[in-house]
Amino acid sequence: MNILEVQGVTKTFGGLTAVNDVTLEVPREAIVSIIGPNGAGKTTFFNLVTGIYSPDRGTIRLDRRELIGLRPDQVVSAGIARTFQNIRLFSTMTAEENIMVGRHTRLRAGYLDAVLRTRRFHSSEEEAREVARVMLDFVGLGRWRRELATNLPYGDQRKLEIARALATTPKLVLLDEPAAGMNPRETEDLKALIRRIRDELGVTVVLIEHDMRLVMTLSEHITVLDYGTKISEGLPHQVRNDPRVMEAYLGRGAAAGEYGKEARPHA
Amino acid sequence: MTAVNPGAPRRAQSAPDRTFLLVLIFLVTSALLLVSHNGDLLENLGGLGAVLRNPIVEAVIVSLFLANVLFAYLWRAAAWAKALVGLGSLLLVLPWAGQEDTSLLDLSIQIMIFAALALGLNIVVGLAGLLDLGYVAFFAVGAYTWGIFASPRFAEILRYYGENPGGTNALTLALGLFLTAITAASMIYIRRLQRSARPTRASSWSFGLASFGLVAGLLLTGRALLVLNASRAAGLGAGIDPSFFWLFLALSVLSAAVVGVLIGLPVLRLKGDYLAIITLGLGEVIRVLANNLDLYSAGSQGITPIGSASVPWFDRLAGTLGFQPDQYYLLFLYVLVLVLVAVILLVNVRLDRSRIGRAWIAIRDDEVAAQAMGVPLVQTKLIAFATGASFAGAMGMIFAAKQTFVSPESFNIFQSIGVLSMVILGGMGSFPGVILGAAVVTLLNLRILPGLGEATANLGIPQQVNPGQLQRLIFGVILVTMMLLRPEGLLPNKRRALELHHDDNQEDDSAQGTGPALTAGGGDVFSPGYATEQEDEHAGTTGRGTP
Amino acid sequence: QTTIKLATLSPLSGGQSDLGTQIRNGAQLAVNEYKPQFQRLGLNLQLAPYDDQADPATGTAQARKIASDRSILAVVGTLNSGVAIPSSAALAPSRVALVSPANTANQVTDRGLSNMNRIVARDDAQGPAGANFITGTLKANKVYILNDKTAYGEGLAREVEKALKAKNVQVVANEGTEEKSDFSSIVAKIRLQRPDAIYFGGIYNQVGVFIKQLREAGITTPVVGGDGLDSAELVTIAGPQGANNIYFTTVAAPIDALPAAKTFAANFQKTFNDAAQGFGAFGYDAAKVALQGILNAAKANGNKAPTRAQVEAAIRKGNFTGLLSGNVSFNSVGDRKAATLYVMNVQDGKTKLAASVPVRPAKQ
Amino acid sequence: MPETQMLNERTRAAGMTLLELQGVHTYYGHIHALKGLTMTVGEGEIVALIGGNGAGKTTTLRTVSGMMKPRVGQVVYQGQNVGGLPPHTIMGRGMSHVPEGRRIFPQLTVRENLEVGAYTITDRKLIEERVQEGFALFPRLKERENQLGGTMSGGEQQMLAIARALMVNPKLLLLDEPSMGLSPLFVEAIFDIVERLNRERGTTILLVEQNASMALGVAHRAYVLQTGEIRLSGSAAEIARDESVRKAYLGDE
Amino acid sequence: MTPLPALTSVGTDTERRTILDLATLLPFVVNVIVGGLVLGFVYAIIALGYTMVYGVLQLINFAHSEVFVTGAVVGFEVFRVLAPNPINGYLKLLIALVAAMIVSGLLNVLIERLAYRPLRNAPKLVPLITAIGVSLILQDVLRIIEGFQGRFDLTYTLPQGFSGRFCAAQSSCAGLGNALRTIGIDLQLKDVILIAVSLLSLAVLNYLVNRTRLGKAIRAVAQDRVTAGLMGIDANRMISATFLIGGALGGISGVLFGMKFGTVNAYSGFDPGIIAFTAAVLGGIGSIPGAVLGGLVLGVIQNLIGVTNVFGGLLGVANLESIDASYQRIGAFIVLVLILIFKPTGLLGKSNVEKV
Ligand SMILES: Nc1ncnc2c1ncn2[C@@H]1O[C@H](COP(=O)(O)OP(=O)(O)OP(=O)(O)O)[C@@H](O)[C@H]1O
Ligand SMILES: Nc1ncnc2c1ncn2[C@@H]1O[C@H](COP(=O)(O)OP(=O)(O)OP(=O)(O)O)[C@@H](O)[C@H]1O
Ligand SMILES: CC(C)C[C@H](N)C(=O)O
Ligand SMILES: [Mg+2]
Ligand SMILES: [Mg+2]
Repeated sequence: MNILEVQGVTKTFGGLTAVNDVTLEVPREAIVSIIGPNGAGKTTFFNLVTGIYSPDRGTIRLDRRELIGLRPDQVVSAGIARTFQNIRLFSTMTAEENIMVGRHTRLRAGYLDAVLRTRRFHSSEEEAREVARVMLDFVGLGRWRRELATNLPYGDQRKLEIARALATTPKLVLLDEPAAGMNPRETEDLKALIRRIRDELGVTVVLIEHDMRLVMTLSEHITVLDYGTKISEGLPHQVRNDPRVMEAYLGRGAAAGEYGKEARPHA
Repeated sequence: MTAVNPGAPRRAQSAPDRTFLLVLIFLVTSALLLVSHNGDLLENLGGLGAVLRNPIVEAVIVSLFLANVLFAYLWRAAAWAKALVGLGSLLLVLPWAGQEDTSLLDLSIQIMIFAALALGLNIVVGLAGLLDLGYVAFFAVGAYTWGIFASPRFAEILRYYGENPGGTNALTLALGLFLTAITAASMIYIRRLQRSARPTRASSWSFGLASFGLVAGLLLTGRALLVLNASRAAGLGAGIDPSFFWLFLALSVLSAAVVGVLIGLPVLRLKGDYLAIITLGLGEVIRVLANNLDLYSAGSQGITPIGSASVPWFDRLAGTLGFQPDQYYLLFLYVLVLVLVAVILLVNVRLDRSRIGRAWIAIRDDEVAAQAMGVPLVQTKLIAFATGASFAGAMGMIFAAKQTFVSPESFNIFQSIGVLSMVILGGMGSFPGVILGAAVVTLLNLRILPGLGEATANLGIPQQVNPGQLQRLIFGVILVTMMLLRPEGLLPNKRRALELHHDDNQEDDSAQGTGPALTAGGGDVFSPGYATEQEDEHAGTTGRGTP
Repeated sequence: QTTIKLATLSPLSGGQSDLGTQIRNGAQLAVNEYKPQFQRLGLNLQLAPYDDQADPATGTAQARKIASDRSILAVVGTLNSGVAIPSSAALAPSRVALVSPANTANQVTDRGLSNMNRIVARDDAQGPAGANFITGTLKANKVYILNDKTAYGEGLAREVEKALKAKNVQVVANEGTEEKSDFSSIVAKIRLQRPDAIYFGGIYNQVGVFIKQLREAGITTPVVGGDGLDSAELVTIAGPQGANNIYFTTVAAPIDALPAAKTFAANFQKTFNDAAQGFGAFGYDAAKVALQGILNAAKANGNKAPTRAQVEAAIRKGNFTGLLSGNVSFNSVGDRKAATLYVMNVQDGKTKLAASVPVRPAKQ
Repeated sequence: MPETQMLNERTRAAGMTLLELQGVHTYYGHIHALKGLTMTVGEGEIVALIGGNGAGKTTTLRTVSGMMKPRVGQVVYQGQNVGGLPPHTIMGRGMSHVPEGRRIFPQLTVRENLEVGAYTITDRKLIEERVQEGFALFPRLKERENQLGGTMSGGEQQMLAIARALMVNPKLLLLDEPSMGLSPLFVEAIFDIVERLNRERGTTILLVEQNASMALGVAHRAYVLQTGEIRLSGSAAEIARDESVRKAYLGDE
Repeated sequence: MTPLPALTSVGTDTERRTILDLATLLPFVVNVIVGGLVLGFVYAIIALGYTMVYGVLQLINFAHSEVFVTGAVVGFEVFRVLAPNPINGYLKLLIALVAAMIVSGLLNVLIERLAYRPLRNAPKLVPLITAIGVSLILQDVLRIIEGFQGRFDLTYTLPQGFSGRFCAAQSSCAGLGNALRTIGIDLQLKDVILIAVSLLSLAVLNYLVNRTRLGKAIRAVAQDRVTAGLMGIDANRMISATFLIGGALGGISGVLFGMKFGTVNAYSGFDPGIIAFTAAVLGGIGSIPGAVLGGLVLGVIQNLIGVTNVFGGLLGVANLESIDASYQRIGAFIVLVLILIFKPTGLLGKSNVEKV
């Protein structure tokens, strides 16, 4: 059964059609990828799903529930969390607090609870901190707990964003270029992390990536966008060998099939 | 190249214990305060008396005395000493001196009113990062809520409606109530529906329509109540019974919060300084309305006299303590405002260290990310706005009771700007900081600067450069120098100070001026956090632990 | 030797500090003058000036400070009715008498406080006086009223409106404006409606600008106002073209018309290096009333420093003479029993006395 | 650790040093990011700087371009200590920096971004020429000439950042992860460009890359950075062969 | 609900009819609108000073109102000193404008150096407070300087004819003047001068910001100071340049303000300052044409609200009758709210291009 069903969404900016009639189905507990050249509309697609933009046309359903018209925070409540291509952490908060914010929609303690320090407040505060601890450990950032988010190195900030997204207890998490700024070694760790997100947390993952080694070895399904339009989709090896994809996106190295090691010995 | 170890952490040595010093200073300043405000004693002191009576000396003594509380908060000292000095200063010495010199009570009340206002604005500006330049509007709402009812104004209004019933009768009341009930119910119903299903255009429209109905219903009800009670006007010469004070305290909190929401709803979608100028404008709107709606607010003439609560047992207590009957109500307001400030501080601290506090700071840091993490923007901002407003509402009521007079003049935008400067001067996001900021600015404006003028009045200084006439200039110089010397504020929020002092050897990395001023870049001050098991919620009064 | 003090409460800083300083200085002169007399009683008389910044809250705070200084026996002040109302209330419990040199709003004394007195006419006298002048001398049938939306200006304008309506004069508008510079829409309305006279309840620095713009637009309709226009500055601000056809009611006779005022003016100039204006003279008079009151009370108290309550009573009951503006005595609520209102006329930049009107408060 | 002095032939041909860091310590407040860094970049060289997350690569580039002031140590550029000078003075001397996170001017159009990149050039004709060169390198930029920088996609912004840095035809180009966010096709293109710049214009390049294998592919020499200190240095080939490097940064199991 | 007490009445029915007559009403309306436009130009030029500084530092330069009053004071002194001098009135105006531009411009640069630059890395609201502080200081300094000469309210003495009608009956362009007057446009010469000076400054400014290298550099600094540094731009110099330009505009607007309204004093800056900043926001803060449009819109709206009661009276709508000049200011704010609700970034503000 599909957890996310997107039907024919289109988004234009002025004269530019950034996403054009894209249909996408994501099976529950899958890891699927969206790839495509720069400016193909991948990030815009995420923005449509998470309610940051509203599509000109089309429908987006999460577990049968229509998402269009919901505000981003309502989309989070509905069960979708995301990370950003350009890291957007809360810079004046510590790593732990960043994650606790992610817990916002899931905590039941309200205004009065906070003022009166009710039992519910304490338990939900406890819960938030516990989730933060678990999530930091889960992504391997335990030692940064009390550090301000801005002070973390780039790669760790990416992981912190993932942890923050997971703290919302999503059904589906959208990762926008999670491996950017990581070296191959770290990318390997990330790959394992993403697998664990799915396997241990049971969260469905949709990711955008340009790192083909990651994409090809991790994804169960790949969708390729170009100029806003879906030009190909299928299993990794199908997509990899699709001439349109090769031409538009992968380039010469593609045939070799060695996506992590494009290094050519120089003359 | 130098061989210094660049890594040596600049760690503050743990502060020495100053219990003795604290108590000593407390005793000395208390004695000074008591002496300098005892007219009879001063008479007998001759030259010393004259010195102590000098307005500047007097202002300094008062400031030093109030600094006790600050020292008790700041210094490392035995808990008993802190408690003694904090409570002793505020509950014992100050009222005692106030018995001789009512102006001390007035001053203290005014300081605490501003402290509460600053705490409220701190939530809006310091925590949620929304620049509000019309904060005084909520203060006005509170002041008029009580002012109208606790003064002859109320009778005038009733009389007016008695003379102009315009077809209103009991049926109107029934109709009004019916309309109110039915529209309120349908609004709740639609909200429910919207929660489960996605809102359609029709549902939004009907919600809007229903809200109009609700307003109409409330107006009808209100009008009918006024008309039907018009005959009681005669008995209400001095306003409603003072025992309604407590009810109205709640009402003024509520009405300020409601006004906060009403003002906030349309404008909180705006960013940064768009919000600043709109709030400034709406603050003016409230003032101008107060100036124009003569029937309700007496317009520019102002409402007077406004009553205060009457609490017989308190009056008896004050009487046995030697207070004059005309001081009872000030003493009462003093104690009340002290309690209220404590409560407000507590609410502040608790909200700050909660889910909502975190959401505010998240919004301040990055709206888009906050929303994408599930923080509802408008709702969260509204809560900040309404919370800040409600504090102002309560204080407005106290202000009205203290002044016994309210007029629109007291609510101009200079007041808003003043409160903002208290927040920033004290240290945005830091609760003890903004209280200190309020105290400093209020002392400056009510004591020190006028004192300068009074003390130098007869020295033959040319009028143009007489300090008494240069209050703006002096205040301006103080503002600028304080900010240049301590941009993080007098008692900065801890982490904020840390951040600022990093910059010694680092180019500014914070100014990516893409977005609105408040949210883009460097981020302002914050005090997020989580509820730690032992929080120093009583920081302002008896705080333990040095920061 | 006991020190006793007379306080002044007026704006010494901010936009209205010029007027407030005049009051302070006037009172200073009176104190200087009476010092020897008090000396003889073994009392050391001093002036204690307080600054209210023309702001009600500051004024109240200062009033409470005044109340706490037991050596202060009476207060001269304030300038603004909006400040006088709460300040006098704050001083009332301590029985500190105020003698106001400027506050004309009805509410100032209508509250019946025992400590609040004024030596100027009430707005419900000043208003009708202005109205009478408009109908009587100017023969206007259609009047445009403006006010500055302050307690003073709006209150006065309302009195004028009432009086005019009672005479069946058509009042086109009673319009408030806080604007200080731009009057173009009001001028346009006036041009459209062609009133015979304009009344402006406000203070010279605003009204002057209005008049200037009015005249520049080619409208020569007479402009009438109250004591707020009583400043030498009015003529300068209105400019040569504007300083025409202006009338205002005021409580002080023109200084050069009174022999006593001449020495006062000279004294003032000498002491403060500044020309005396109306409010300087008012401040002087008010201080004299207060000081004479204190003297009377002291005498009744066996030549010892009197209590505040005694001073309060003495001021309310006394007859005070030797003032620039004539003799003063107060009615039961502190209004001056017989005041004279002067109607001044500005023509070609010169201010001349046009008429004088005796007025009395409704209560005697 | 011993300073490896082995340079490959092309570097030796280039001769003198263009940039030299001597015992540089840089701090973010209390965070000690560079701990006595010493390294050189010879004229005409491509030097790669590799290292894990938070190793201090970005900080090194920032220290060179003046965005950060070294608390201790010297940054010698063209024989002069530029450590502590503000960026605009340093950049005026023929240096360009493609910063981490791209830092496009969001409210300027693509073309304006490029023109601002050429701020130190006053010759309008020359500016126009360079703009056209940029467009030739990245045709997508030409397509979007009038789009606001802030609305470009991540990869498009990266192209813009590179093109912007090339506007002044720098002597020394600091590249901070130029391939980040680019599609595989463009990653190759970028490395091509790096090589060509070096070959055809003699541009000296200090390259920070996560994609270490590719970086080592184009570089002559490389430094390996770990927690603010140089761990290894040597010719690119040497480094690429080093067992620990392969394990740690190239993802070899 | 209770009607607000109606204060206005337009009198007898016959009178009402005469006024309702198109020939009377049309010139009135035209005049009110044109008056609003003239007013709007003053606001516009002040607003530009705010918008420039806001654009680079995201700072509401509260001291701008005093910078502009300083310009007005300089203008006053120039006109006063030159009053007996028989030179051409336009030359006097030019001298006044240039002097005011220089003084205000340098003052603004000085303020930036002393009160804002040291706070570059502080939270955004800190310089806001120093700005308020500087504003207070300048108010008193101006008052002291003028006070020593016994002045507080400074009344402009304009050259001959400036206050007269534009194209008065006896002048060579009387035909034009009469034609304008028939449709209700009754301008004073100084109004026309004001419009001309405003348009000219606008054109120059627009060229400077959009067409020159300096302008581009300023905009780059505005968006990202650090990266601008990487492009070789000295951010501090650009910020100084911005304050210089903003201050010079303040100087111009000060002289125009003094000319138009006739009187200034040390405290005159605050109100127009607030309205002008509102205009800048209304037009879309940071946008130069926006500031101008905002100023004009506010000017016209203020004037129209100022005459609402007349129409209320004519139409017999009691509630409108009580909307008089005291609502002018807040009317502008309410319009601002309404516009911003539909266009959250102001009339000409670029919609926020934040891409995530
Ligand atoms: N707000 C906007 N206004 C105008 N154009 C936009 C906007 N947002 C995106 N675009 C354009 O839409 C296209 C798709 O952008 P998008 O960010 O979705 O690309 P992407 O597939 O994520 O690319 P990359 O891999 O480079 O991140 C791009 O050409 C971009 O310039
Ligand atoms: N703005 C900052 N404030 C505080 N600390 C910082 C800042 N930027 C970097 N750091 C710290 O400095 C150290 C070096 O960071 P730097 O960004 O130079 O690493 P990097 O090698 O570029 O890493 P990455 O591969 O993640 O980009 C890290 O420990 C990081 O936490
Ligand atoms: C300054 C004066 C015009 C004061 C005025 N008469 C008042 O009562 O406020
Ligand atoms: Mg993208
Ligand atoms: Mg880096």
